[in-house]
Amino acid sequence: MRSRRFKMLAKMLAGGFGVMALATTTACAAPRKAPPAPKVPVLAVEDVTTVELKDRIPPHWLVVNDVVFTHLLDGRAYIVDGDKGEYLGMVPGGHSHVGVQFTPDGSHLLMPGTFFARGSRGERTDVITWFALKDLMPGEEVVIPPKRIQSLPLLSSIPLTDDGRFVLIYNFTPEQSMTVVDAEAKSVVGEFETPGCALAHMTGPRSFMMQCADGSLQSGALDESGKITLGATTQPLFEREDPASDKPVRISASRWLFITFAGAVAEVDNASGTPTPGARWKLTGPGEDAWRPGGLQPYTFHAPSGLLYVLMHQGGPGTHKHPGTEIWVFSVASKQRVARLPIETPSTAIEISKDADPLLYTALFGSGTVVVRKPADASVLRKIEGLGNDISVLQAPPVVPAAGPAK
Amino acid sequence: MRSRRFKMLAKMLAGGFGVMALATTTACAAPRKAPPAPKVPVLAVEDVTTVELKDRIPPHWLVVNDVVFTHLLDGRAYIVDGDKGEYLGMVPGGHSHVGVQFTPDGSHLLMPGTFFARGSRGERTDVITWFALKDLMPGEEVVIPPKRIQSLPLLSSIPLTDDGRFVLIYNFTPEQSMTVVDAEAKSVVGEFETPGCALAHMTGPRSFMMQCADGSLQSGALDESGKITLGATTQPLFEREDPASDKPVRISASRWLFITFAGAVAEVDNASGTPTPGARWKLTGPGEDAWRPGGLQPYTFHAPSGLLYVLMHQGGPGTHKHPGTEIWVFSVASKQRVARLPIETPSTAIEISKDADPLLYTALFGSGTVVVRKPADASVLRKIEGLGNDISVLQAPPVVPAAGPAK
Amino acid sequence: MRRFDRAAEYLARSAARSTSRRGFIGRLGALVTATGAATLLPVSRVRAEKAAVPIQVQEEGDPNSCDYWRYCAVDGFLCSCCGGSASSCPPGTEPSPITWLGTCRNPADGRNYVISYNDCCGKAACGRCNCSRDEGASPVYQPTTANDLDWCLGTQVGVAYHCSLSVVTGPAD
Amino acid sequence: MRRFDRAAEYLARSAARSTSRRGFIGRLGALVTATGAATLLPVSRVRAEKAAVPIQVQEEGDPNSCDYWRYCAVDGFLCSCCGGSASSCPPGTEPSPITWLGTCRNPADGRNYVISYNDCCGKAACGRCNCSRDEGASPVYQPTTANDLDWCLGTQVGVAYHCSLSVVTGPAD
Repeated sequence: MRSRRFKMLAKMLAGGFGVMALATTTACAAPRKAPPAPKVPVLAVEDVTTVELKDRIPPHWLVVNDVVFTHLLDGRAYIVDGDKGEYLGMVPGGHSHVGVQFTPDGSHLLMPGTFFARGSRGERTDVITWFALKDLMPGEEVVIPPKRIQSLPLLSSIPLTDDGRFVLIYNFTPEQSMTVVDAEAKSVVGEFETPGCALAHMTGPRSFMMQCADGSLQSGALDESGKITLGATTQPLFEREDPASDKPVRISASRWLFITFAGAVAEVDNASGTPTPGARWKLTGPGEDAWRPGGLQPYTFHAPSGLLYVLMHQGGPGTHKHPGTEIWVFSVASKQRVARLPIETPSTAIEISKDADPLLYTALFGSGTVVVRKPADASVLRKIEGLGNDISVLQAPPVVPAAGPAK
Repeated sequence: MRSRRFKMLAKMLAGGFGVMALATTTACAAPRKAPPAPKVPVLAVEDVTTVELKDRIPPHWLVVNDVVFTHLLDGRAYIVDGDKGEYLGMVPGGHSHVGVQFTPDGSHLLMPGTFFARGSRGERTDVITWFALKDLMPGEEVVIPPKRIQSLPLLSSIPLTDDGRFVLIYNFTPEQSMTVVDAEAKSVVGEFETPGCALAHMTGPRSFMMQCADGSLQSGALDESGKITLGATTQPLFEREDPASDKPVRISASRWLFITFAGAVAEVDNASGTPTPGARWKLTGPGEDAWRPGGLQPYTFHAPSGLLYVLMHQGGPGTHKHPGTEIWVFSVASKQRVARLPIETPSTAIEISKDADPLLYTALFGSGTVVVRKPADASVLRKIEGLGNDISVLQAPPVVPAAGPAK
Repeated sequence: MRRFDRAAEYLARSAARSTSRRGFIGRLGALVTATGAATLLPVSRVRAEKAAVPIQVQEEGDPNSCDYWRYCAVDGFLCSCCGGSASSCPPGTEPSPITWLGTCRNPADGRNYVISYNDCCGKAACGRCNCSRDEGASPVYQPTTANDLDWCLGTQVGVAYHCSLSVVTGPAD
Repeated sequence: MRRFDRAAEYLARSAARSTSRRGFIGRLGALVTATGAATLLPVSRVRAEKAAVPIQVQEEGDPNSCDYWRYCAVDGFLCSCCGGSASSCPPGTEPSPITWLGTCRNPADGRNYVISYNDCCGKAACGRCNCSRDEGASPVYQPTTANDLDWCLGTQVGVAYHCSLSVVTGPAD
């Protein structure tokens, strides 16, 4: 770096800049108070350094996605430390930013992005970029078909297979298809038509479920090369009057909870490769019909405890994006509510860390603030403020087995 | 357009989209009140249209530049109607947006822009894009060397010659140079070194003055092909302790007022091709030393009346960007203040329309609001709100001789 | 891209008032029905049109207000505030040829109309008159009534979303 | 790119208080002098450095506050709030190899120091801890002390401005 510094100075002197530098050295003899007798040592001359993060992401760090609606081409993800309440850094997104995908070892973030040659116009390029957590620098990049869905952020539009081998990108043009990227070879496997069905909810290393317009679920599978074959389809599971949201919750490798706008829950298992509907229950009990889930990320599941956390508000149909004023906690096994926790700030996103001693996070779109809470009672542990414009979804990282040189 | 519509529908039906469209037609038989007996005719089916503006920009329209500091790659200019207080449209800028240049006939806006292949990273491309006022669509584009200065907006970094023939782009890398673009041929003439000196203040169809680091002024001239030759240089006109701002005011074809941070005024004429200092005077009188000009666009000149309008505030050295709390009005001919007008909102930008019956405009950086005022007393005529994030400079268009099909 | 700004509303109001449902419940009479009008998507036939086309004479209300009846299922920046109108795109933008549909009740005649929420495209977001009313809006896997989608598909100018129209395509009944 | 946000301060305070000059006048003792330290521009020699380097033990004040003494001529987002520190760039950004200089008075020892305001570059603006103190800042035609300039020149990562450092390069006297 030192050599570069002198190179730059040489360049400056070669250009017109030297004139100014000289002018500068003699100007500005402004009157100044004589310093008092020094009581402390003179400050040392400092070098400029650049911070590096850890090799692997700890479970209490959080990725906070900012879609920046008024300047949609500058979406980004912030990384914060939930324990310390500190801002750690930023990963640039692109137009209509969704979120990141964590590699299974927690060492890299995959960032799908859309860019235009001239800001918001000109040739469109969609890419997936790998950012090492350690330096947050853009690394390898794969250019994908410029078709990925542009919508409010949906994490199931950009899933990574559990083993980190393939990335699935849901396209909507309005033809529906899925682009598969080989994350190992850093190349596009292909684009596969998925007529009538959207998104990919992973149900195993090589299998997933899609949601279809008629309220049914469609299974899909990748072969070892990443090629997608569509499989069985269920009967329509939901009425159009009360559709399941497009943000279901994964509760085990192959099982997801689909939750309707009104709060009806349907469990579906794709372990066999045929989506198999299981238990159906409701978030609301007698006399609670006025309550509904809502927000951009209305629910999150904590696997170690088996608890589902839901942002609930009072509202009728059409309020599925309204912020929650309470967090309702359910045991998925018993289908019973175990807690009803009013929160002081309405929230549109909820997430919980994936470790055994978790932190609960909430955020309100437009607030720029993530609230870190105690899961037991949703009490506020700390707040992390100044997180951009429009927080959409929060992403707690996978719990990574201790390995490699953690710092 | 009709043919395209059906093409798109055909495409939708060919893809999976048709399935959904069909599903849609039968769903949602929600209960609905029977409509009351109609008292008024049924609303007509509407076509979608696109608004067009005028062929030439009227003197009371205003370009409002928004540099969007927190999302610097999405700078833009808004066009508003000062008479009606209406928002008319938006012209996209790019990274580190400065402003526009009006063609002399008022029919087009030239927009210098900087773009990156991947949002805020990747290959940098600088261009000048022509936008017809009528449709505000990006038209012809000239790619220029990716060197234009990235700074707080300075209109003298992107001047157009008075006849509209050449655009001058000031580069800072930190080598200093000027790119010349032939606006007729839509091509780059060349890049010309300007060591030690910055910006170009036009003083005739083919001449300009630059400001140099030692406080002197440097003349420059373009030949008929646009090639720049540097000419005479003045002695240093300003001390480093109180430099002239980089936002001087043009008061005639060849004369500019250079105004220091403390409010000293120096008139310089470049009619002869040699910058010739003229009168020197001060904005402040006895007992007014606490007052200084300030802001991002601290002064504006109204040629028909010969009046200079200055945003003034109370502050010491280092406050040259502070918002003005009063507008002081000076007769440039007599060098006398003719009015001192307190304003209810501190302002960082001031501009006046160039016609004989002008509107005075002010804006405060960060407010998103342009205030339209009566020049005589700065009283508020109307406000135009919701103008983005960070209004930097306001630009009143040239008065265009009535010609062509005005609408 | 649809703007989601009930949040801002909540920020502006006190949390204590957050249980008020007046504004939302009151609109349920106009519960959106997506009809066969998918074939009626209104695309500009008259690009030579210059001035913003105003609302029709027998209408009531302020098209610069989020409460205007046609906006019952809109979610985005109102083109009326962006140099256009409820049916006219601002200068320099292109209307999306396909879009999503809602049904709103016109208070002036008591009739329900199918409203087409075409996006105006090709420029970064207008940023003015953000209006979010999601009545009848569906998840993105049911696209014809989904307002979370950027509908700037099939335009010449690309998918950058600028603002949203609310165009009368005919009576719903 | 330097952030200009006295305006925001004015917006937040009442206009009536706008004549207060306490904050600005109080800093005049540290009037910036641009010295021959142009040859001392501190560029990272140790990119292997990992944690943010904190302020030195004999200093006082909060580097996350705009009032911190080193910031007397800064104008931008403070890297201290952006994942870095007063002398460390946030992860994923690159310090500018050239920059502008100011001189600030350290209240802990009463000495003046030359401060180098390197930019951290290559990412869109951090947006946190916007701090504008223009003491001694010059117009852009005097670049060595100009803080209106984007100083992300000569970096590998391009001119996108993320945040500003305030690095001690030595005593000014």
